Amino acid sequence: MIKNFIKNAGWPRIIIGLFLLALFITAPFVGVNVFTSFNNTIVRFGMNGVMVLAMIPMVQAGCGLNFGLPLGIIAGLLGATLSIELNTEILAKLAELGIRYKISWLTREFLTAYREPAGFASAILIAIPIAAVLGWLYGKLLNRVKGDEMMIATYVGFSSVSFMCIAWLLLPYKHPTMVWGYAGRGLRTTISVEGYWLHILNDWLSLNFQDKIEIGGKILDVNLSIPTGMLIFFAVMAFIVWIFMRTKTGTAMTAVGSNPEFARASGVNVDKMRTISVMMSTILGAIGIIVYEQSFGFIQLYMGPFYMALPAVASILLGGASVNKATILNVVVGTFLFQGILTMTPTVFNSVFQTDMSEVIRLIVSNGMILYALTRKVRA
Amino acid sequence: MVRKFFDIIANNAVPAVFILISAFAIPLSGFSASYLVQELLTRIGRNSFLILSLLIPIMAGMGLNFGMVLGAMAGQIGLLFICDWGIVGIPGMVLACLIGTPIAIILGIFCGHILNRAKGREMVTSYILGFFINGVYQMTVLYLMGWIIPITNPNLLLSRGYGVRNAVSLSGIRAVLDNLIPTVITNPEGAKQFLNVNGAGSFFLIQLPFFDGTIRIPLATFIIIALFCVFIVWFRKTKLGQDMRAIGQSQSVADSAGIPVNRTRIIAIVISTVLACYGQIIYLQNMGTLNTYNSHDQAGMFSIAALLIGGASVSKASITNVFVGVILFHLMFIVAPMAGKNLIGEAQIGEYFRVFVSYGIIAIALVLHAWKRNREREAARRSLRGGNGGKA
Amino acid sequence: MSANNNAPLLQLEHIGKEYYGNRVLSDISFSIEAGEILGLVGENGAGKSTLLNILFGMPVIASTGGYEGNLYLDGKPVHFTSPNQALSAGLGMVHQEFSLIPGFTATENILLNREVLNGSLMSYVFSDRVSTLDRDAMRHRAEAAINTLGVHISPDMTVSEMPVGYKQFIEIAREIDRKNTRLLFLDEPTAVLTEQEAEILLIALKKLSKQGIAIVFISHRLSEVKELCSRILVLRDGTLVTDVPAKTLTTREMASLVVGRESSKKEEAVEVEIPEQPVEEENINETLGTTTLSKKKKKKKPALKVEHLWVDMPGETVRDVSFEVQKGEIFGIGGLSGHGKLGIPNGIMGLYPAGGKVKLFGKKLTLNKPRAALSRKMAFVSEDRRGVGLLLDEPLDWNITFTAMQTQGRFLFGIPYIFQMRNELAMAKETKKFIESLSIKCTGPSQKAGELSGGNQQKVCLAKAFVLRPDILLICEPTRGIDIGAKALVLDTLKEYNRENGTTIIITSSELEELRSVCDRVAIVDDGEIVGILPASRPAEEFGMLMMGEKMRVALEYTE
Amino acid sequence: MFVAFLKFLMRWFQRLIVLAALIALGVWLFYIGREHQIFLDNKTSGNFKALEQINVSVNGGEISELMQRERDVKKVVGPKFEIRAEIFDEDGEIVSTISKEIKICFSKDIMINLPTLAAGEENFIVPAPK
Repeated sequence: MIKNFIKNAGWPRIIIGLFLLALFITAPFVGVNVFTSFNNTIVRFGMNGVMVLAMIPMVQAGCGLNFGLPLGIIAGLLGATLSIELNTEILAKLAELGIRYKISWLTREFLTAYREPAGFASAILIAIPIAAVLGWLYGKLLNRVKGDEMMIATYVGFSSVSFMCIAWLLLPYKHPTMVWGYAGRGLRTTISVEGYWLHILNDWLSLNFQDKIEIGGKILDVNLSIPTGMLIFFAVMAFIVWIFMRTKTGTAMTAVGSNPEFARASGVNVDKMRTISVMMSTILGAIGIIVYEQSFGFIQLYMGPFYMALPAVASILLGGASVNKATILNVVVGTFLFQGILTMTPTVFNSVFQTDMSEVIRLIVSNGMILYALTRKVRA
Repeated sequence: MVRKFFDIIANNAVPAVFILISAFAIPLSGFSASYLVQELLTRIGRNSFLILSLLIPIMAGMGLNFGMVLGAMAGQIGLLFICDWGIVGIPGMVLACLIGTPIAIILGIFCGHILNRAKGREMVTSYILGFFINGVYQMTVLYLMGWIIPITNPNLLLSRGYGVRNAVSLSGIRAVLDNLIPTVITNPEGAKQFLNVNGAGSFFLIQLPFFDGTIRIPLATFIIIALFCVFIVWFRKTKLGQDMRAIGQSQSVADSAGIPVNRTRIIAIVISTVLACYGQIIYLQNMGTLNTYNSHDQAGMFSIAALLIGGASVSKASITNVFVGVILFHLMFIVAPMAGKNLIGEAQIGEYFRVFVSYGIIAIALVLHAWKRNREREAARRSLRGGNGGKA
Repeated sequence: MSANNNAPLLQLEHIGKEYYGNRVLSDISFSIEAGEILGLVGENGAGKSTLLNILFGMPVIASTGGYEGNLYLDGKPVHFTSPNQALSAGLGMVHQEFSLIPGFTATENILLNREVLNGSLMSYVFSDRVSTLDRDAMRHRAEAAINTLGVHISPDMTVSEMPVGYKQFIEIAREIDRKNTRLLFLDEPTAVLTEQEAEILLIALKKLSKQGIAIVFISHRLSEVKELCSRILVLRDGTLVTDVPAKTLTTREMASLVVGRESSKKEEAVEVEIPEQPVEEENINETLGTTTLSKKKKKKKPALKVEHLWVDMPGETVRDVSFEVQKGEIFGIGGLSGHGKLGIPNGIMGLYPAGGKVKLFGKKLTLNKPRAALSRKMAFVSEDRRGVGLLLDEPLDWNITFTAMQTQGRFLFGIPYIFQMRNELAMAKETKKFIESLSIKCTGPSQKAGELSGGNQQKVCLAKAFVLRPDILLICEPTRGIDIGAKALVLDTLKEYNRENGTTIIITSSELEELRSVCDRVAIVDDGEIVGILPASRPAEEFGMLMMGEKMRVALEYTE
Repeated sequence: MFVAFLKFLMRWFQRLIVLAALIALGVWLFYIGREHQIFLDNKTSGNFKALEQINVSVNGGEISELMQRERDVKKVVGPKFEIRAEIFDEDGEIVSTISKEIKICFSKDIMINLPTLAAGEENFIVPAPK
């Protein structure tokens, strides 16, 4: 029974799970507010969940771990910045339409009331086609380099990020909150989304508790704010992925990942399936970064997306995925464990050792996890 | 015939493109020739050794050794110790190498074992391994040094009493190798000036009447690099080198011939790691400061990019590639920001451009390699057909 | 060197071997004298490779429980546990697949891992591996080895630039360069050679044997064996059936020995039954053709017509193949492995690059597209079960229904082309049906295919094909690697399926007896071409002759 | 068999020697390459009163002039160094000149009490200040 559980869960997961549990248990004794930490973990789970979800299609289609996630992130950043840039214009146009065609509800008041959700939605809507095009090209490329996808994905990600560094400087953005004040052009390194769609998902239907409870003679502030909206959004995205993997195309994709020769002999166009998976992954990456930004509060440009693939890759592997098999459960478990460690280690270690080892622990855990997955014997 | 021509172009496309870029960018940057030559010579001395350390794993068919950062880290640990002990000059450098070597060997063996478990995925694995060991390195340097590992020099330690500072001055060994045999090239006019300023010290003064400006040559470093090239040439001729070439071409054939494949691959990685350790020490003696937490990161990326720009591929690299690469890559590195500034009025663009080029070139090289390999695999399958198949 | 001059060079005594209860070799005894050339012939699967594995101490033998009997070298008992031991004891082996490094020169390949080294101080401190190579000495040794063979190949030539024949010589040169090599095993050395090259090789081998090197020559080309060897050993079904001087056998006798079934009365009784089958089946098919299948179909139009097909399948190249298969027929394709029989169905199904003309019920079939073949109601069971035939990591219902789902849109619900999800209930139901009817031993439709035994996996592959409700079923090696009980069941299933549904079946198999027992007609492929199509009722030795490269196209008359 | 073992032993023995040689090299490098700070202290120590003025140069380098209660620091590399000092009286006349070779060996920094040195006593080396 236990043996079976260990076999199913895998040693690394159990060790890290126990480590996280130990952190949660020690936390109250060293004066860390468990509730706040837990709340942070949940928030970060919601922030990163969709990006981890983006790993599924490519892993399932046998393209390996998407180290090229920054490409999707770039599409998301373009969507986000364009939505801010065009926000006022689009709304003005819509109001004009409302007046012209006498659509009673499409009024200025309505638009002001829904400015933020509309901005968020437009960011995603702009990002998706960009991600689709980039993903298509990226998929075509990966089809030509079968067997070396991961390394090439890494460097495609890196070079696209550094290419975009140049583009961010040159693209004709005008919006005053986004461009450098002194030059009047070139986007800033971080752009606040406050006033656009800050915390739009976090705050939607969020559950807030405020209380003081007494544990062991200590009064503890319980200040919880569960980002229900963001969790629902993640759940919806996960559900879409789940449904997709159950469609005819999704089934074919899984078969391609499981055994491309079998799929080919069954009349499936292997390259097409792989391209679709890469496009999906890129689109999910784009949506993922927008979700991340609305919670984080800033759009990070330039070298910001550089190392963003590694935590996502590590998360899904931590959740029990292998280089060629991944499920939604892997995403949920992995993201929770990974973000849990990320939130808990700095607070607990800070209290115990008076030093912040979280960065080092993150490096060792996440890369150790990826190494473990890469060196695991895969079916020949 | 046409195909052959096409192949020659294709095989040297990367260096050719860089020569073109440089041809445009050099005039745009407005740098003087002597400045460029001086910078280039410095950078050749600084970087060549690191890049050369990549050659041996390529020979053994293990691809670009992204794990060379492990060696760089070992070298940095050696440097930290000599800084703490206050060992300066050439003895300091040699001692740093001596300390770094066993660490590099251990890391190399570890890396080799990991890579043997991930055959066919060496590059991505060694790349992630670099990150992983970076974590361990940071833990060692940031928490253990000054706590468990005795480091006492307050100039090295953070104010909290343990952990090494972000920037460590290597004043004790700064440029000691470069200036061991001080050599200067100048014209007679410059020579006069130079002697006026520096006095008639023990300089090698090479006077070239047509030369404009005054440049210093890190002669001793060049001699070390030359010795290293001789080492590589010799190594290729040894049995071990021959075995590595055999493994690089076909592991299964080498194995059936009784060559210990896994062991040889580990040896290749160990040699590379140790050499990268020395390379990093040479690099840092030129720089004079050690960025404790990111010097090694850049060492790996820039070395690999430079090698690829020199026309090397994932499976084939020569000493010529190293030097062509180091010249072209650093030429671009020097001129790009200035050219960017003069062209668009934004130096930042040039900065980003060279970063983009470094990553882009690695991406392109990897793509070309995978593409070519897949095509060759296809061709090999077709050749198995034999006879007149396909014509009927 | 040898302690006992009277003892034979190598002697085998009662050698036997079982793999997992499956007997592959039993009671092999023979001996080889120095300088003797021995011919070893036998069908695929007769036990030749197992015998070689035992002799060379391959780890696979030890890991599967060792072997029975004793080996003697120079009269002293030996037991090799690694190939290197065998090599250092003086045994040499030239494999069928080249074991050469393409980018190396002839010299480097011949002396691979036996390079001549310059001594140096470094080698003393570290190991010999840091000594430099003595290229001149190496070149001389390579030249000497090549010259022994009587061919002219520059020792500096790169292997990748050599014609195939040269590579073979380099392989042999490598073995004879080993100073102590006294016994050389050659596995089908002439298979890749042109006739002239083969002749040169035979001369070279004779020369070698004069120098005292014993040779074991394994080949399917019986005439060569007869020409070269002094003695011939025939291996069949793991036993040594003949050990006689070469002169005493005709090639025809050899062929019949190889395929077995000497014209003994008992075996003929089996054969008698077979000729009756086609007649019966044809009658059944006639009725089926008119009643159940109401599609207008011109009589006499074959179900499958193949003209000048070539297929580029590695190791199974098809050069130029033409044949017709009648509707409702069970058609067999036999031949030795590596000669292209597997390439034919794989090529027709579009799995490997192919060309030529294939007509299905009179209509042209698009080649090189598996989907085209599948949508024309053809089904395929691959010989490579684990590689192509199955999704090992997925459950049985996926394996069985996937192809039907993708090509025929079954087991789905939703709106076609827009949104279709898989109908897991229907999948499980269909799968259960097949689990029952084929008695697949498993825990249920959700068990992973990789967890089943070989025989059950094969049944899953069959089920996958049956689900497609094919008009034509192409099956490769239906019984490879499965146990006897499952073998019979698989073959019976096929026959039954053919009888019940009138499906045209094309079976490709290395086991001639199997083909003869199931098929109406059997085509024999040799060197990428069909050398004859015979009714299954013809005596086995005729098939044997065809298979052994005796290209008697006389048999072609039977096809009409 | 025995010969092979002997060879094996021999090889490891030799490797040990090489290892020992490398360690010795390391120690030697440490010895010759170490940089030391030499504190020159012109302060009263015990019976020896601070000197009016003393000009000190280390290894023939720059001369530093030390008045009463002054202190200076010099850097030297290696296990020994040469110190040359000129001692002045109140009138600025050279009273005496001292030239001495001092060994530091493995210790890191040392301080030299110049009055003691000037008096020709032996115990002029005192621990370096923190």
